[in-house]
Amino acid sequence: MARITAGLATSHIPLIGVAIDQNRGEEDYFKPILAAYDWTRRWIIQPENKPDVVILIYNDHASAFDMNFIPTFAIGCADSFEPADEGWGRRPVPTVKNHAELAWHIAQSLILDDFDMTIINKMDVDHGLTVPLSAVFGQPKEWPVKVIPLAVNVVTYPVPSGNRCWLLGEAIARAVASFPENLNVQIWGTGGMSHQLQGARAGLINKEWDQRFLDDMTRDPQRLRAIPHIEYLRETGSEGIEMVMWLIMRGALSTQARELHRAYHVPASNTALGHLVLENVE
Amino acid sequence: MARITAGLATSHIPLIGVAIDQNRGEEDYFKPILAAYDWTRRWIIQPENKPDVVILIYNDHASAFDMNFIPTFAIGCADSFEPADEGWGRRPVPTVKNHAELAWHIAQSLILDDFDMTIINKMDVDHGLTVPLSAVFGQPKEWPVKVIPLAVNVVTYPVPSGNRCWLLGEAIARAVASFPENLNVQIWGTGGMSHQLQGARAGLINKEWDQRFLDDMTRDPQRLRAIPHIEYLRETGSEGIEMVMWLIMRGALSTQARELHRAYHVPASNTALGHLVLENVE
Amino acid sequence: MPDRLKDYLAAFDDIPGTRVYTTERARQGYWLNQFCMSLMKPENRERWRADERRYLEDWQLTDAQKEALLARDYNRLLDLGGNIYYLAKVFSTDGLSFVQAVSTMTGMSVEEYQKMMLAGGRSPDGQRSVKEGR
Amino acid sequence: MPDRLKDYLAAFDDIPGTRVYTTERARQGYWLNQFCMSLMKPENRERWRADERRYLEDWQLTDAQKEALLARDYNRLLDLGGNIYYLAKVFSTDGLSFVQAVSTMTGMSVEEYQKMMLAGGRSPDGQRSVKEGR
Ligand SMILES: [Fe+3]
Ligand SMILES: [Fe+3]
Repeated sequence: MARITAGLATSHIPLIGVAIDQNRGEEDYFKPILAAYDWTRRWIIQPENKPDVVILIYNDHASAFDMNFIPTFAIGCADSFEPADEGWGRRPVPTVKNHAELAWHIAQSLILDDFDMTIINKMDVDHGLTVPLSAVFGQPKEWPVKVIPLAVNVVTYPVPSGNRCWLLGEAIARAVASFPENLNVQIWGTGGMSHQLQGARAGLINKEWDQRFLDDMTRDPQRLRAIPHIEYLRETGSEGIEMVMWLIMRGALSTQARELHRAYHVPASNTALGHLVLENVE
Repeated sequence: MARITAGLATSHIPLIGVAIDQNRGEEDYFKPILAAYDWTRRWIIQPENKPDVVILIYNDHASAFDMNFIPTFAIGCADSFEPADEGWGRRPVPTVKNHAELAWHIAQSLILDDFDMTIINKMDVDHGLTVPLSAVFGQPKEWPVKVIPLAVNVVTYPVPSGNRCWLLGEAIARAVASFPENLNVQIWGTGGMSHQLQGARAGLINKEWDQRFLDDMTRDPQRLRAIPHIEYLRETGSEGIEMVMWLIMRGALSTQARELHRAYHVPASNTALGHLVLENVE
Repeated sequence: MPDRLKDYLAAFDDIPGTRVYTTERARQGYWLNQFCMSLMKPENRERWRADERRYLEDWQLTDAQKEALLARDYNRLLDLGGNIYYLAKVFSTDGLSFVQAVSTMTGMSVEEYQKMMLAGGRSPDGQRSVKEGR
Repeated sequence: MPDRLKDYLAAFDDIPGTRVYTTERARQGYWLNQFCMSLMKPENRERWRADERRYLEDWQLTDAQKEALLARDYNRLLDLGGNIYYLAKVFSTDGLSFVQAVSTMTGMSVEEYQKMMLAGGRSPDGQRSVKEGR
């Protein structure tokens, strides 16, 4: 039986990719950024922790999808996905290999559970998906895990509610639990934390709000699922809304999930870098 | 305020389009097929009945969407849509004009209501959408109504459950009721009834089952929303599943909706033609 | 809960003479169906008509899929992951109607099939379930 | 119920210095954002770099959108329906980072903006609500 053993949350700031791709990790600016992942890098390669598959919740930043086609929840079921060209060439990272069998299984289960999924069989994946992989796995020749991309619209409003995201996470957990193959599965929620990339208010960082969100991922997750969009927008900047994707991850874990690791650092580019690793205590 | 005044259900058999496009309505084969719509054609042009907008629930038959991209529920928000080339050139019918303001309003409302819609800003529309328009409006130079296309995946399994479709209809009704402009809105559910287009069992027609379905659209609609996919498949042929789209229409009407017109004819091509007009009694 | 999807899918195999287009078939027939989609463009239809075998070389199809396409063996194409709405691009390009193409899958002649439809279609009796024989 | 969507959207206008990318903006900026998407292809970036004005002729943009693009006036582009992730294709093509491009919208120099970020970013105090002044 496949089991979700852990949840991971992380910002997916493009600059982290730049630091890694250009081997600039030793620069003063980048040191604390990459240090946020030191614990996780060591932890995840332990045989008892290493996932076979990561269900990677992210958003497309106008790369695979344009204004002609805006799916609320899209699940990638192709065998593999290439890194997108976001305007400066493709990131020099490996092709992302899917566990297509599990991806299709999850897609089917979610639709039977009344989630109105869009199934995608061809797309490129952008920094939202590849930066978290780089932060955790560095620069391998091949990604050491299979990755199921699950893209959420957090760009065009209305985006899905935090509660809908949480419920999707619960349904993903049911889907994984019903997959017969023995697999260690992790679910990653990416994006956030505080950031605003536009207008006169750009650069907003709300450390206090972010910290409470990190706390409540284990202390009071039920509070988080009820946060309305307007609160993310007011408190964490217009792009802080990405944190609803963390709730998909959190909804897929048990009530008693336990914090194994936490990091928080300002700034990484325009953003507050937040990172959490949660053990799925069953 | 916009109001849903009526619901219409009809098969969307390509051959009906052929009969109309090629002016073959006087042939013996086609006479009873087009006669099914005689009452409706007269009824719908009465000023008190004529809709400003039709929300047209249909499925794409591998025209706008291919295997790379399978949305469960997609709503067309572009200003207009061209008839698709399904392999024999575009149908000679007018461009479909949207009521984009209402379409975007419905899309937003549905997402706030936890439907995981895909918004589409560019697509061609195939016989699933254009044949019902031709059956009801004939061959005008311009369609006399605005049309909001709402495409449902009924091709790749699992398709959405009948109950999910019904709930979507309820949410559409709420969305329309909250639109400030004074509009007469109809909702059309298309596809069905009995047909199987493949394999040794092709040509299956279950008149009894179809008739009971038509009856229960007003007599016992709650029964219909619980019909599992396997029942459609066993009883009405593999393509009879399209009838879940009728349930979106039915879910958008009040409990007391009243039958104004019914037609049922076998055969039209491989299919049992079913047609209903329901008044939305509020 | 664990077996709901399995049960959902298993029931499909109990329907006589029917292939439900499951995601398993969708995976198997991915390139076959994408090939069919290409025939929606007039220029591709031209190329296909001019030299079918050559046109097929551009597509990652199995030999079985290629042979079945050339033979217009629609039952076989369904077995190989084809979906009828995609395959419709092939028979539409051939100028065949749905009735003409569909009849070829039934073991009946077009005339026999049309006669059956005019007489009310195929009865569902005995066609609902292999296991239950109803 | 009738006013839920209206209330949902109205609250967005109360956030200082922020344009939430609503469907209204998405409609207004449709061609602007689709233009931006075209710069994901290297050959289009070449054409754009070679002659920006000429490249813009291919797109159904308003004059205001064209001028704002040529001037790299990102605040104005946001007002005209642009979305930052789409506009990013423009500043990425220019070789600008997110920090460099974003700082141009704040009325600060890149250096001032970077200094603010290094000091912990912009405080949310007074930046949450125009109406409530908090
Ligand atoms: Fe992001
Ligand atoms: Fe159909």
